[in-house]
Amino acid sequence: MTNILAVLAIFSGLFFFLSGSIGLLRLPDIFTRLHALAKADNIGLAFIALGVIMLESDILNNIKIVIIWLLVMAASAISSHLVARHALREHRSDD
Amino acid sequence: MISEQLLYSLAGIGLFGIGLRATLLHHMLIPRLLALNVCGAGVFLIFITIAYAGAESRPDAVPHALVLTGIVVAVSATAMSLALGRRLEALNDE
Amino acid sequence: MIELLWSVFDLSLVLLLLALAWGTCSTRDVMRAVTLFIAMGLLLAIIWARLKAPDLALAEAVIGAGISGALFLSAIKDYPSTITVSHRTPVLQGLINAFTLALVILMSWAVWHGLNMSDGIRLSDQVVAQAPVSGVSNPVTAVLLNFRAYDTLLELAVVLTAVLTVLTLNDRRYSHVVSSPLLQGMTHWLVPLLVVTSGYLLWVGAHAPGGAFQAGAMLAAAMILLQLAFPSRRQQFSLYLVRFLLVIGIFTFVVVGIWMLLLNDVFLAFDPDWAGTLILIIETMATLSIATALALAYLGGRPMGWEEGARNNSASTENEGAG
Amino acid sequence: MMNDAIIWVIIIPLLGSLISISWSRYASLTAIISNLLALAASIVIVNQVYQSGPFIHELGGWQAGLGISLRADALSSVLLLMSMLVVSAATFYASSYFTDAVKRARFWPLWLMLVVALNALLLSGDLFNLYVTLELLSLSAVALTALSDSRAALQAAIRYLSIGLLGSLVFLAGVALVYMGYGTLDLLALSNKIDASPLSQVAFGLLTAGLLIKSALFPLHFWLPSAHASAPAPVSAALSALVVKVAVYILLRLWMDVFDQVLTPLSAMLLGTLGAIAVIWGSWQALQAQRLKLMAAYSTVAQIGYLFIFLPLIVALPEGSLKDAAFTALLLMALTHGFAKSAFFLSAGVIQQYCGHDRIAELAGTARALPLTTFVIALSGVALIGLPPSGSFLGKWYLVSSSFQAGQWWWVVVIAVGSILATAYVFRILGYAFGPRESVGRVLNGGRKEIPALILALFATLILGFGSAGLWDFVSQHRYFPGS
Repeated sequence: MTNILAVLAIFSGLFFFLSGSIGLLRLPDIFTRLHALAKADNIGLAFIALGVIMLESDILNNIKIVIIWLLVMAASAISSHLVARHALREHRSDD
Repeated sequence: MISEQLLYSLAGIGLFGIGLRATLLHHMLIPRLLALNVCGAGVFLIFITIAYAGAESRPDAVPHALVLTGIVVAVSATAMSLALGRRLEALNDE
Repeated sequence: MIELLWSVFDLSLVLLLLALAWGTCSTRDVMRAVTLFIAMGLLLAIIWARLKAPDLALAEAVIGAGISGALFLSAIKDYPSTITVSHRTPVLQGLINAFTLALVILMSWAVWHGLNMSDGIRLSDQVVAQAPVSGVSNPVTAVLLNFRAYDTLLELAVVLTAVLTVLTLNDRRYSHVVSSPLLQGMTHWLVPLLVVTSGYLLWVGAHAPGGAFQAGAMLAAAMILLQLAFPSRRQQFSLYLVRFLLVIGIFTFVVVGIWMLLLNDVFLAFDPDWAGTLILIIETMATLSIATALALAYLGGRPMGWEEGARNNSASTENEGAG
Repeated sequence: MMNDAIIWVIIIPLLGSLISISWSRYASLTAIISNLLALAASIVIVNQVYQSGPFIHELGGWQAGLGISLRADALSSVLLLMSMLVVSAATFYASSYFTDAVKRARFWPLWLMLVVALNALLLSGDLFNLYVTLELLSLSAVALTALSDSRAALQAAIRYLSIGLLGSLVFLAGVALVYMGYGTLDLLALSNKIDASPLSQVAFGLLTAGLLIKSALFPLHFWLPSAHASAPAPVSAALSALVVKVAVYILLRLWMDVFDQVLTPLSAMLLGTLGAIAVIWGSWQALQAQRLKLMAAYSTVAQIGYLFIFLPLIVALPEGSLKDAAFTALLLMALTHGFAKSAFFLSAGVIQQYCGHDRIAELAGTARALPLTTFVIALSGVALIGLPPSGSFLGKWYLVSSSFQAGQWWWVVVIAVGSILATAYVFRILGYAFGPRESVGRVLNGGRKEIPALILALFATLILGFGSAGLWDFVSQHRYFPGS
């Protein structure tokens, strides 16, 4: 039962990653791409982390997985912010 | 088991070939350096494939150590080449 | 079924790897080439993990993709952004293509034969057999810092030579300043975390994946992050300290080696009882040196005042000459 | 303590380099002292090989194979001694060559790293360790070339580095294939295991190709002239005399001692032919060169070519005294060129600093202003041409006689043409140098710069010429790798 749920979670995570990647490739400009990438990937990673936690019984490892997820979220938020701000400034200086 | 080894070592050779070709074709510094790094990654992949002994057995640690050395040497050489290029650009601008 | 899935996984990793490599080498946009190169580095890290080389996966992610990527990214600002593909004549291009293809086929043929020909006697058995007396239980660390420690010593010399060259050639780069309160906020709590992680990697390298190079690169990342987020703070580093940190790794290595030479008549021959401690001391110092070296390499040149000592010296000798 | 000279010769320059980074004030002194100590260690090593035969130092106390071993035999110890003599002379020279203190502070640590790399490479007995030392050698050599800090020097340095990296990677690919097939990196263990198989042939080809790039054999020589000509003079001396030569040394080691089961007469013939083209082409370019240092660099291309002509002869000759003689003659040629070319470059540096340029056509009057330096150039010219009593006279003599013994007379034509061209390019310089000039400038008496070059030139002409008998015995007795 847990296994099935875990696999389901991981697959939905993969789905979010896939849509994030498609967004990265298909969307027209840098802001929408960032949007797709950061949001979809964070949720995707959350689902995958959830699935892996269900499969893993060691509590310490589970805590590590959660920490990794939080770190990646923070890093992707900040780097998206920096990329977007840089792009915005270049955008303005172009005008 | 052999088939995995074969697959990855062929991939290593392919990477080596792609990098080698681009190194010989490019004459600008950064593309050539990227190509050299790709070429090196191919050699590393060959090493690691040799070390891999199947899903159940323990891999050979020696090639792992060699590749670790190789990665560090590669990054040093990259840093140095980029610095040389930067100096040349600065002299060109003067 | 499972085997089939593994094959599909392997095949897609390999194809993606080759595609990224091809993209890196053939695109005309420098920025794109560097991005693809970094992506290739991350994919390689996954492949190393797949091939049961976790030490390398760590090293590739931090050094191969991370530090190399950062070096390239900061360098491309100094360059034109389009690649003029080749100034070679079509004939020469054809020759290069044919030559590379022939070489690839030849090597594949050799490997096809070679995979079956080994007599199975590898160093791996010896490594496992001798690991208990090497002082560490992670076989990769045992090879790097005991069995083939001399290679690692020379490798540190390579790193030092490269950084010295960077320092002699240019002044440091000042252009890349990213001041953002968000980044500064994150840096505040990320840097301590990176330092702790680096220490953990160093310590854990004795019995699990990790070690001086990964730890050093991690520490370098922390230094780089600090310099990016707080551009004004870097002047407070004492340059004497930086010099000292740069050489301390090799120096400790050599001193321990000579000590063992005097003790056991063989260079770098550690006593099994002491080996673990000695390796940890060497690795700690090497971590500091590697971190300093990589961070200086990222800056792209010498910090302000790096050669003051030599300059003062020259002034004084000139005065002596005049007097 | 004496038995450990093989370690000290590597460690002392390394420590010297660290000290000269930390205290640049004492860098010159440190460099001179550590060079002299390392020179002493290399003499001890040669003596040890002479007294008790080739020997081995297993680093870390691990059996070679698991660990790395350092090995010394006649070939490596003699080259080591030559390299330390050249380096020491160049060190004395460099201590007065760089007038700018900042440049001097940049030079010493890298210079000592180059010494570390040279010595470590000559003594290494492990295939992967050879890769690491090759990289250390390339990086330090490139860094020293770039010290000239001119556009030409930096362009040359960048080309030198990327070619060098490519060569190392090709070499490393060969190492990977060797390990795949034979599971060892130790040269001696490998020589016992190796057999002719597709894998060993391709691996051998890759290793050779990597080293050919580094040793600048025609047509892979294109990076050499610009790099050697634009580096500071003491660096050019080390690059031409040593850095190129140690790559040839590894090649020779692999061909003769490790892969002797794998190599075919055809491949040796191919390299010999390339060597012959290099002799003619390099000498011709040297004759055309407008600048003194560029001429010397092209002359290096030619002289490296001679070394490769020996390969098909050594392969063709039967085991025994004839083969040993050809081998020793090869070593003698390499040694003579090492001393002569370094003397030449050091003198060229003196001329360049004196005249402010090194354009051959404008050298008139230098013979009167710099008599000693001109004499050194003439002496090293004698060695480059191969006139008696230089070591290369004997070397070429044996080259000619082994060509006839091996039934490959065509090399003799090449040697004759090469020598005539060498005569032409040497006398061309001397002709200009002795030319009259209205106002002869101040006569420079730079003993610290001129004497080291003189000593090197004397080694090339007199000592190697008259003292080569000892070399013959030494090499034939202790030529082989310890343990084989």
